[in-house]
Amino acid sequence: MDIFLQLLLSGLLLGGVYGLLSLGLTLVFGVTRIVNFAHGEFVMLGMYLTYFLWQLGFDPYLAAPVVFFACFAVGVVTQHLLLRKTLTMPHLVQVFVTLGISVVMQAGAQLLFTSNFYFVRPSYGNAMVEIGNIRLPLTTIIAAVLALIGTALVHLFLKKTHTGAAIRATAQDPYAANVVGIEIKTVYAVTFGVGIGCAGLAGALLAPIYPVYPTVGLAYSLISFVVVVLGGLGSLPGALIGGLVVGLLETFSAYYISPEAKEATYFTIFIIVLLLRPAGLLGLRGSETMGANH
Amino acid sequence: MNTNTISTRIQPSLQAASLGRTVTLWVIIVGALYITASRLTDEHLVDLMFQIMLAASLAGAWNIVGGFGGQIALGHAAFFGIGAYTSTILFQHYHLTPWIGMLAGALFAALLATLIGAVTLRLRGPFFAMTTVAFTELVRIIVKNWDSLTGGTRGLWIPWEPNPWNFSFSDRNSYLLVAVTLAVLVFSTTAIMAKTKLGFLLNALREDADAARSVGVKATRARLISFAISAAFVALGGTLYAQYSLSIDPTSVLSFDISIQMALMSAVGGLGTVIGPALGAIAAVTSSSLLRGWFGGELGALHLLLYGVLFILVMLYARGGLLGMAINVKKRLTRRFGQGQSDV
Amino acid sequence: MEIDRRTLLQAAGLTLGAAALGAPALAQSSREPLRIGMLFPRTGDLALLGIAQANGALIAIDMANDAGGINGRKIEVVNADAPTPNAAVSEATRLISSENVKILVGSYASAIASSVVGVAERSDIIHWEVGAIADSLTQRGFKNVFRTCATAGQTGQVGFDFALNYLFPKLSLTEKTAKIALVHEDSEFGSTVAKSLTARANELGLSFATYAYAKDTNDLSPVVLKVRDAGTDVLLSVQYINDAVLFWRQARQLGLNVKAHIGLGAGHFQDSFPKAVGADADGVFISGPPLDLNPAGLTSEGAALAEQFYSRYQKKFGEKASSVAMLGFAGTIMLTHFVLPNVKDPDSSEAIRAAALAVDKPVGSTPAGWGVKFNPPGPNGGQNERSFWIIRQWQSGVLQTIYPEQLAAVKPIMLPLPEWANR
Amino acid sequence: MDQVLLQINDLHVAYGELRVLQGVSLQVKAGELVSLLGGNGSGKSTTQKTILGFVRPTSGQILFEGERLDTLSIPEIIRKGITMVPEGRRVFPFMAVRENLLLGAWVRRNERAELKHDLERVLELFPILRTRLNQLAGSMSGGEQQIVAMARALMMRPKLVLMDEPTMGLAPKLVDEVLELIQTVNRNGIAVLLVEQNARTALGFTDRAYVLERGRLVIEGPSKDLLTNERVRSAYLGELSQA
Repeated sequence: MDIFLQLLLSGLLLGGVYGLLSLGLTLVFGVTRIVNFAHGEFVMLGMYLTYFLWQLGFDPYLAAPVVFFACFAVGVVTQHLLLRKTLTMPHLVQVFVTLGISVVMQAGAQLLFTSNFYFVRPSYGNAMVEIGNIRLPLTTIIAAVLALIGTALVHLFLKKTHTGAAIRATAQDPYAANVVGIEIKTVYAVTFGVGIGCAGLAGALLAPIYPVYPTVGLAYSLISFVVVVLGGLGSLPGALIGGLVVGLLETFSAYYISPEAKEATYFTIFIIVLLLRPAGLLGLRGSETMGANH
Repeated sequence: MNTNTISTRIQPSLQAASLGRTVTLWVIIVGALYITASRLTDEHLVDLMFQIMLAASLAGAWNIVGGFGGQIALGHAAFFGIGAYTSTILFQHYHLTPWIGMLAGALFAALLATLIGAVTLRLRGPFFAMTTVAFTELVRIIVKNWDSLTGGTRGLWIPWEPNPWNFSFSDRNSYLLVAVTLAVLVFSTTAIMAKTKLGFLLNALREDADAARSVGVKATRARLISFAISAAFVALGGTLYAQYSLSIDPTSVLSFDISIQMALMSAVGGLGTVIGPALGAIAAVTSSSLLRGWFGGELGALHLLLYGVLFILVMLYARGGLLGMAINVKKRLTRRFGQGQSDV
Repeated sequence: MEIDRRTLLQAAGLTLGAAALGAPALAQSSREPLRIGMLFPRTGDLALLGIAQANGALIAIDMANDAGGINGRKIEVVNADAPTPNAAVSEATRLISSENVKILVGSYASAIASSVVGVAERSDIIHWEVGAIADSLTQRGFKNVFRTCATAGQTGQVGFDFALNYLFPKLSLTEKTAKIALVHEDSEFGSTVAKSLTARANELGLSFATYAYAKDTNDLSPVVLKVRDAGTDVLLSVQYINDAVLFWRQARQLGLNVKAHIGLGAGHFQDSFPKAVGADADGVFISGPPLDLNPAGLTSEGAALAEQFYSRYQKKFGEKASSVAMLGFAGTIMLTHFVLPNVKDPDSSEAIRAAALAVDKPVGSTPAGWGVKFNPPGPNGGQNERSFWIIRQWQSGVLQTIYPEQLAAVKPIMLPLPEWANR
Repeated sequence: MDQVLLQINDLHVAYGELRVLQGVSLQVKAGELVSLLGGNGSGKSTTQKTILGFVRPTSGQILFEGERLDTLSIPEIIRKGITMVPEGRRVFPFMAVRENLLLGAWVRRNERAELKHDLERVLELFPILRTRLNQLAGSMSGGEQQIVAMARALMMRPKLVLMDEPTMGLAPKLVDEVLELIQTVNRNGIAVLLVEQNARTALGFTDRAYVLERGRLVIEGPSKDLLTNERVRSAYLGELSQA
């Protein structure tokens, strides 16, 4: 029973981390329809920033808001310089431009920081929360909890602010948004900024848990794609649910089937879910043929 | 849809003349390729040309689904790997010549593609892309774990015992000739496809999915057929790669990167055009080879950085890829030339 | 000392030879540098260690050139980047046909090496492998492949020998009662080592539990829990950096207490390990490439080379040489120091092959503690049969050599490993 | 009522090399109901999009109450008093009706008290929406969505509403309802520039009409005159199925 609970909680925490990783990706897609293949690289950027801030004496969790705003700025600039032009181009072009960005960021990271592994090790890095025989690492708990809070905040931002309303309107119908006077170029830039900010934030929260190195992004991109498509591309709660599903699948299949089987398990489940519910678990039906909505 | 109707309207009048010219041009290019392939002596150049031909075949094959069909398939590495593994396994276990193994691999890939195509028919854009990625991951995981058949992560080696019957040559030029043949096959198929109903249906599917859906069964069939053809060609390339490199393992023939490369080259060259992917392959292979050669890895990732930047620039500023750029330049030149004439 | 004498002899031999064979032809070729291709992954995932290994190899070349070159011919290095197997094939071909190199030195990673050897074999060029450890590399019957370092399979051997002969007595364990667990990532490297361990265990009549996983995983708690709940005494692990760090952290978090932990993979023997887990690294044994050996266990020639290597590396790259760099150096010095000086015509692969097969140096002749004796063509042809892995232990953030005992510099600490609660 | 609201002079618009509008001049007076007719690709929608600022003219002038519009951004133009009911209704499907309406006044989003008042006014005009304020717009029927789209356009208290094919795709019974609503809007003193393919419908209830052919104005005049015009009869009324 202890083992089961331990696995359950570990899985939920891992799922929370995955949800956090995927938040920015799903937001950017939901609004701009851009599948950001450089998502993992922006997470990497967040991790590097956190590392260097930590080197300067910042606690990683104090660094996190700084990283969020720095990445927000990077996102806005990237959108303005590169992606704005692609809005009128075929969808494929956008995919490819983000792929190009990921190549450039990986290579740039390697030139600037070498291929060394960097580790952020705060004093509480090994702190545990113990409930009976169940032990959970503090850093992962914080990441998972902040994933929840982050999702809720982004959700509130979208629901309760004027900018949020503009973002949702643009996501649902960019032409109509334009007709009512919403500057959709600004909306895209802000959305991309928030999405990249979330990616950077995820990086900051992951930095005390995982090492950072130039190619760390690919794994994060792949996992967030699985999570996001599973949960429903473009749906914020979907990213969280998708993350939890993948996290639980991972820990349980690793323990009860075989550690080697976990990728096979979640890719199989992934395909099955997509076949039965093509829009993902929380995606709106039919959205797989056009993208998704909130 | 508009452009389609225009082009189909224009075609009949031009068809006879342009068809003749196209065929002549094609014969000349193919002839030149074969002569170069058999005469080239510099091994590095032979290798470079081989890489280009293989890359062009793969990009051209991907283009059938990704360019003409407009479906972002990011799992073609699966077919590449299936081709490489099928022929190699058949050779090692049953001593079946890779020439036949190659066809078996292509058939296997085509069948699987039809199956995947059938179940993912409803999916579009990122959903389709992710399903193909997941499918490739599954293939990779199966290959990795089926040790007795596939050699697991260690992979399989192909002994180098030159014997043309066993698809093993003492000189590189022979491999190159096979690669040229594959490329000719791929691009002839795409050229023919572009002129036929299949190409038209795919185009329609890409341009206006809803309208094409009303075409119904035919559209579905067109998509499945194109997916199968594309997969089969990529599988042929897989066997060729295996025979040339003499060793295959899950990382070298089943990685995500391979799927991406096919798509990137196709996009750089010009999506949905016949010769675009070939241009993309030439540009990608030579530039990465040159950049790597110039910097020799001494500046770490600089060549990757430049490659990435160049790629983004082409995507952003050359509409329709390199081919589109070339056509634009030609148009501008002829216009200027034409104006000059009228002035004089 | 040895070196000076050798160089003198070589110089003398060269003059005599030139006089005997007719000066013009030889003089011309001796002015031309000897081109060696250095093919390592310098970008991508493998870059970190690939570059370190290339740097080690470069020191060997520097030493040869500073001593006047090979029989009067300077060595010219042509660098190439081989981040992936596909790129490796292209780059190897380019080095051979465009850059005209006669020998390829490489390539750190087995995946890279296994595609390069095909090219080398076809072009009849020597491939001198200094770092890739996949056993298969020398099992394909290629006549042009030489490998200086030990193989993945040997890791298992030394791991078990160390556990049985050295650890068990000290931990009061017996073959019957000891609970051993093997945790490994499932790429080629991990699975090969795991296979060799299983084979060795069968020979010894031992049984143990095996847990495999994919190396880019984000969570190893299920594995840690299984190992923990099995009551494991001795843990053998084959891991890369990422998963090694993750595993050991989660071992602390979930209270996995073992009496000894031997890391058999790349993950444990690099500085990143103590950097990531801090003092928790202390007490962990690693099996891997040799470094910082007790000079008493080396021949005088080996000790002199070792000293030169460490000081030159420190000077040139501003950091202490790592064991991966040592692999690069030890392998390349075999080529430049023991093989090439005896080759009349370094442009002929046949001549290099013959000279390489003729070398017979006892254990301890190289800075890595290894000897040099390549297997003749046939099964495992071209493999240096006198190379081996050694066991070291993290002590206060530094790796110290423990085993084999004649090369040991210090005594082991923390036997058995204290429980996490007491650390 | 005779005051000129919108004056377009010699408007040229091109998409790249494709010339869409070639010298269009028209005017809409305050409170007038004007229709803009023409076949597919004749430039009707482009004219509307140019007025709202989506498309920049290559030459020509657009004046609204005597001020130049053609250099302003869309929000600025909306602020001047022009809004649009786009083709295909284009409501925000996953938002409630209330939110759809409020977004209609996006440009004045910070004037909270005013917005409440405007919402009330619009609901008086379209009472059917009052009970459905919390319904998702995407779940409504085509006719209802058309009403939402019109209501949304009125939230800015516009002087001129551009309507792009409001009856397209609606059942004949609904078409009449929608036309009635347009007249209701118009009776409130709001000028309407209506783009229609169905010439008979449009001419039947507008004051004046313009006919575009391949980017040029070919006929203009009071609607009832056009109904009897030979050219209009043969080209637009005789063969209604032509599209």
